[in-house]
Amino acid sequence: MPKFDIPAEIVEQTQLAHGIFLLTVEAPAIQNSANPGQFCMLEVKYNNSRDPLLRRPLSIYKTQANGHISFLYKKVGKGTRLLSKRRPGEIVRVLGPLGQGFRLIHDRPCILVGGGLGIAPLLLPAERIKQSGKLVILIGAGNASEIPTIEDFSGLTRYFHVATEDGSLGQRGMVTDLLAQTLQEITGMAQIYTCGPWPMMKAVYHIARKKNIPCQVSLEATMACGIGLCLGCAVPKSDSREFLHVCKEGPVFDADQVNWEYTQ
Amino acid sequence: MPKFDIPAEIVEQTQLAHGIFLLTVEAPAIQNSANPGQFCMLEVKYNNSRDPLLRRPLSIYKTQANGHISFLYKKVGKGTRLLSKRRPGEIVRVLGPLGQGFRLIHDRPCILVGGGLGIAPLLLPAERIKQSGKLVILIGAGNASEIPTIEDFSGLTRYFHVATEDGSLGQRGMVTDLLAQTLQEITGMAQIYTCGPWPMMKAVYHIARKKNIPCQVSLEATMACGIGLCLGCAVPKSDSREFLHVCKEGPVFDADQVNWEYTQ
Amino acid sequence: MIHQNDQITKSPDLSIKIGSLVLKNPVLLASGTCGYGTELDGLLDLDQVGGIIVKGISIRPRPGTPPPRLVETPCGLLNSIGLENVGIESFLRDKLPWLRNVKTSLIVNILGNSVEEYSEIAKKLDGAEGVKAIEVNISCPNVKAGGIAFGTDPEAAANVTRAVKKATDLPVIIKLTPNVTDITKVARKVASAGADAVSLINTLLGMAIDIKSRRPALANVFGGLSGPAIKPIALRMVWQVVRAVDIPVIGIGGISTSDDALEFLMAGAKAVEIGTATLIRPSTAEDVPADIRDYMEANSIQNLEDLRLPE
Amino acid sequence: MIHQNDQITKSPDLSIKIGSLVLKNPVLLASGTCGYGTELDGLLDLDQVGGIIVKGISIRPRPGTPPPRLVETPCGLLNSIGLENVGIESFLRDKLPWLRNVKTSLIVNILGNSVEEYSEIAKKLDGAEGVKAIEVNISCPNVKAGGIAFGTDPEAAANVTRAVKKATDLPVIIKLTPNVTDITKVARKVASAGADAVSLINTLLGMAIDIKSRRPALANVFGGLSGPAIKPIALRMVWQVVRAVDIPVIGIGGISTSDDALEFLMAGAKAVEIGTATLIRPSTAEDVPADIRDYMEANSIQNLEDLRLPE
Ligand SMILES: Cc1cc2nc3c(=O)[nH]c(=O)nc-3n(C[C@H](O)[C@H](O)[C@H](O)COP(=O)(O)OP(=O)(O)OC[C@H]3O[C@@H](n4cnc5c(N)ncnc54)[C@H](O)[C@@H]3O)c2cc1C
Ligand SMILES: Cc1cc2nc3c(=O)[nH]c(=O)nc-3n(C[C@H](O)[C@H](O)[C@H](O)COP(=O)(O)OP(=O)(O)OC[C@H]3O[C@@H](n4cnc5c(N)ncnc54)[C@H](O)[C@@H]3O)c2cc1C
Ligand SMILES: Cc1cc2nc3c(=O)[nH]c(=O)nc-3n(C[C@H](O)[C@H](O)[C@H](O)COP(=O)(O)O)c2cc1C
Ligand SMILES: Cc1cc2nc3c(=O)[nH]c(=O)nc-3n(C[C@H](O)[C@H](O)[C@H](O)COP(=O)(O)O)c2cc1C
Ligand code: FES
Ligand code: FES
Repeated sequence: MPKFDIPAEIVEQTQLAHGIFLLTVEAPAIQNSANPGQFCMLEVKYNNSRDPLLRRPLSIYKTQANGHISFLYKKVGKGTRLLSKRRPGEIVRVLGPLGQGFRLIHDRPCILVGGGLGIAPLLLPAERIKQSGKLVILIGAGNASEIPTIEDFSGLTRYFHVATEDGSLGQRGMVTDLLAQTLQEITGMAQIYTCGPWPMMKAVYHIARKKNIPCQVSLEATMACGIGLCLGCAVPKSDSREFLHVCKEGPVFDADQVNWEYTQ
Repeated sequence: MPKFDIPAEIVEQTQLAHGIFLLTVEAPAIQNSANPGQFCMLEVKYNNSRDPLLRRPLSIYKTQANGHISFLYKKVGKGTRLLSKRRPGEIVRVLGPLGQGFRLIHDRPCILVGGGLGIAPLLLPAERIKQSGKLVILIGAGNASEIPTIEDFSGLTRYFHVATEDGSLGQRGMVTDLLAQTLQEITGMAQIYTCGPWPMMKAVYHIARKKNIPCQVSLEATMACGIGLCLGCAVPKSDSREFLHVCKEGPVFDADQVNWEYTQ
Repeated sequence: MIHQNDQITKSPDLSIKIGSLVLKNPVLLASGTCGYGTELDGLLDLDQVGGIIVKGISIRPRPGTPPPRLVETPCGLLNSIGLENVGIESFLRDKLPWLRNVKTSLIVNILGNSVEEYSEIAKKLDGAEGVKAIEVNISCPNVKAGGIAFGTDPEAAANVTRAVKKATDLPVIIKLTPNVTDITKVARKVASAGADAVSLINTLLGMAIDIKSRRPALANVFGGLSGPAIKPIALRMVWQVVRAVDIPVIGIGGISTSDDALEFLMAGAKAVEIGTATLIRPSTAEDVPADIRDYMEANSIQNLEDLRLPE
Repeated sequence: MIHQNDQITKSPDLSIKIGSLVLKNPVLLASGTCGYGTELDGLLDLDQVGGIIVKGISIRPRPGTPPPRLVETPCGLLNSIGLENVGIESFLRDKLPWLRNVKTSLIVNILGNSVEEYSEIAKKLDGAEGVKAIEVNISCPNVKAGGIAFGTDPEAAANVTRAVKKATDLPVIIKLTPNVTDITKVARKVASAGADAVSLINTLLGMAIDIKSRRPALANVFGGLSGPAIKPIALRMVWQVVRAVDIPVIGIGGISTSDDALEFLMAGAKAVEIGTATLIRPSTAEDVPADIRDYMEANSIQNLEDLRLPE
């Protein structure tokens, strides 16, 4: 699979909600070969400074035929703070598309389960699945302001549900409540795709396993290279003392492969 | 002498010529207590990056009664490049006013000799001397574009002369030629103030010494703190194995104090 | 007065004891980066600082090394000041009186090229009013041993420790060099030789080349590396030494924020020193203890010891 | 053909020889930061690189340490990968064939927990087509000596060197650890034990604490520090070792640009390795030799040796 390391011009940088940004860059080569669930490594250092040293991984949120790709990200630390200061016209180096995305299954209902900004890698698969079959989208968050882009999702399917912990949007509660409800209504085979905080994905996986529904998860890990050079992005496997490498074999894995009990 | 470490708002950042910038910030406390020949330490790192680590020393070029101070600087490396990217409205941390400036002598003709951007610390003394006595200003540079602000100086005195090595402005030649010519015309006592590249200042000092004219020089040295904490900004003394400290005892020294023969 | 609520949150206690030395908070100014205190006047309220450790003092004044003495490196600073200082006589006469008026603990950093020199300076400081402790820089060359630094030889380090302890009743902090294979060996030796505490790390030996002038960037070729770049190495060594000795450990190396300081306190350091950061932002040593206090309040931590990570 | 001008500027010669190993240019990919080469396909033209040193190989596959394995530090990277690798058998079977097709010199980095393990891997590589040299990572724990790294004990380092030299006719590069008091001691020992070259530095031992989770940031507590932060230390050690041994020295540590590489070449290194920089910008090892060539042309320097500073 081709990868590109491109000095990409910023075409849009919008703060959507407190600390949540949408960044759009012009990177036709990456846009052209991106698959749903893939990510990029973005240079966040400013000019010729060497701190922060590493690039930051961000999922490809949206692509447009004109060569634009967008990232939906949250300002959590030094790197994303610096990134959020960059303005249209400026250049950021973007390496991508990276990793193994979602393996889309078309012969059964697909359920996308996103938690908070875990929705970022789910828009592209949602758009693809929409064209081919039955799509359920379930989104959860602490409150409505954490998911400022749900309108990108809500139009894709009739089966769209939101849960917030404070009830500020949709049902009050967890996205896993929505999943349990949904699964009660689905009789035949289904397929789950999920991304969000580790405890949420773990809970989704447990629900899925009980019902014997295959589940693909998009994982996060600290990364240095994003392309399999450093072996830094390890996550324990379920069936051995070995490790999965999020940037190369992932970020999307069959949830069965992952040792969900591991905490540092 | 009071010093202040101020988050100062940028009010102007203008590129005057290729690689030469005028930066104006709002720093009333510093403006209020600045003496001619003093300098500031400016934070050049961007946001919460720690590279570049150190602040950069820049002479106070201009002050305005409204609390503005201006720096005239050249983009030579990493730090000044980053500084040149900063825009009005942004904040830079400025520590100043620092060091011992020129000791202005009012009872004799004063000759200011500036080489290239070495003119930066000379505008304030020129303005002060102008009010009290006879002022000669001699400026040298490789070519005209290296000294884009000479109009700030040219109106201060009738005795204003420029030399450029390529003849693009004023007399073709060195500023030391101008100095030699000027000294032939001056009969009584005089006082020289100079700033520029080391070889130029050394030549100025040698001319001055031959004529027994006191000479104050503004020196540069790599600095970490700018306030006498680290002892890093050493320059060898003429009369002992000891060192002058540019940030504390200088940057302005009587040229006699300096060991002009020292090169690393 | 009646306490209506037993759960009244007490303000965190930031004071610490290192032997007989009591510090109002655990944040000290590191030697060589705070001059003799006066230079910071107006930019840092010394009264808010846990202590000040003045520039290393030798028996006679030292002019230091020729310039260039400084090079900036990625997130670091290389220096070869050559231990320039006014000497013990001038220190006692010209610098100490001003420092006596500051309401913080004064610690004097000392250096020598022989055990005798260390001992002699310590004796002169013993009676000096206002001096609360001695920090011994053992990164200096041992002239009698061919110039190898005292601090890289556990035996030599122990000898210096014993000599200084004998020469003074003041608390003695031995400042360790990181340029060794196993810093716990030196730490153990100086601890059993009677050190009241150890502080670490001093700078790491480094160099830079100026590719334009095609010369080493420092006139002295080698210099000491400090600043954020060295923090991971410093923290590792502090972690190791805390687990190797029973005396208090003072952490030093690349600390610029309370987050950095908290890492060292969590590793088990009793106190920390701020070096290069003061050069860049003079108020750092005032901001860090204030921010540590905020952190402790926010996390309901009452005592500094409770910051230390469980084993 | 008649030369009209004797002064025709020849293109600078970037090729170098390290024992019998000839490299087209002095810029190598450092072990552990370039995978097994394939991962860089399309992002770096391996044919333009002086050589590739693949991830350290052990006798059996190693799963490595649990996550977190990485922490970013100021201008640095801490890693504890735990020497995860596919093992020598899988390397020869699955990775080597692809690497044979690359037009650059392949160097295999090896590691072991005993002298015998090193020797065994070296034997297996001796006949392997396409392998041009062996780089020996001696920063590994010597299990028989209680886990102290081979590289911190000059005698143990020499033993490994002798064993590997005996096991293979390939040029042997010993990769030194910086976590020692005097790196020249180890360098001298391995040189007299027959090493064809030394490369340095491996990572510096460091750590970080996550103050939010109140735990060491690496699951393994300690990790190796690399990146621009360590360059001044690496350069100092290279400078020292160049002046201590007669065999070629390969410089490693924080090199991200041709300016960085030139510092090492000016210090006397014959070649350099690019580590962490490749993780951040995969094309670095292609850009650096091109920029070195430009520098040499601009400064009329014909041979790499002429870059070395005069003593
Ligand atoms: C494959 C992948 C896709 C991602 N997609 C998105 C996305 O679309 N939108 C979004 O907001 N975030 C996404 N993340 C998380 C994002 O990478 C981190 O929030 C970001 O790196 C934080 O950097 P920082 O400098 O602001 O934070 P700091 O905490 O200052 O970062 C310090 C170091 O930790 C790493 N780090 C911190 N948080 C994470 C994390 N959650 N995952 C991995 N590394 C982390 C950083 O990369 C950096 O190396 C993704 C992560 C991965 C691995
Ligand atoms: C008292 C004083 C006043 C000065 N006033 C002015 C001024 O008004 N206008 C102006 O253009 N320049 C002035 N300079 C020089 C200016 O400080 C340097 O050009 C600037 O620091 C270069 O930083 P850099 O990061 O762009 O260059 P780099 O070469 O990347 O800097 C690397 C390091 O070297 C130091 N350094 C580089 N050049 C010099 C130099 N000439 N003097 C001291 N340190 C240097 C930097 O501060 C930094 O620590 C002054 C210097 C001093 C000491
Ligand atoms: C310019 C400078 C001068 C120093 N002088 C001394 C000194 O005289 N004695 C000493 O023990 N340490 C000296 N040090 C070392 C510091 O006290 C401190 O141990 C080291 O810089 C690491 O801390 P930092 O990273 O916070 O700077 C000096 C450091 C610097 C940067
Ligand atoms: C993620 C990572 C993995 C590494 N793995 C190895 C290894 O397997 N064998 C080895 O000899 N060195 C290994 N190293 C050390 C590098 O080869 C190099 O010596 C070190 O990182 C310093 O160079 P740098 O600053 O350019 O990265 C590794 C370094 C990193 C960052
Ligand atoms: S981040 Fe380097 S291998 Fe995955
Ligand atoms: S720059 Fe620190 S003493 Fe002058």
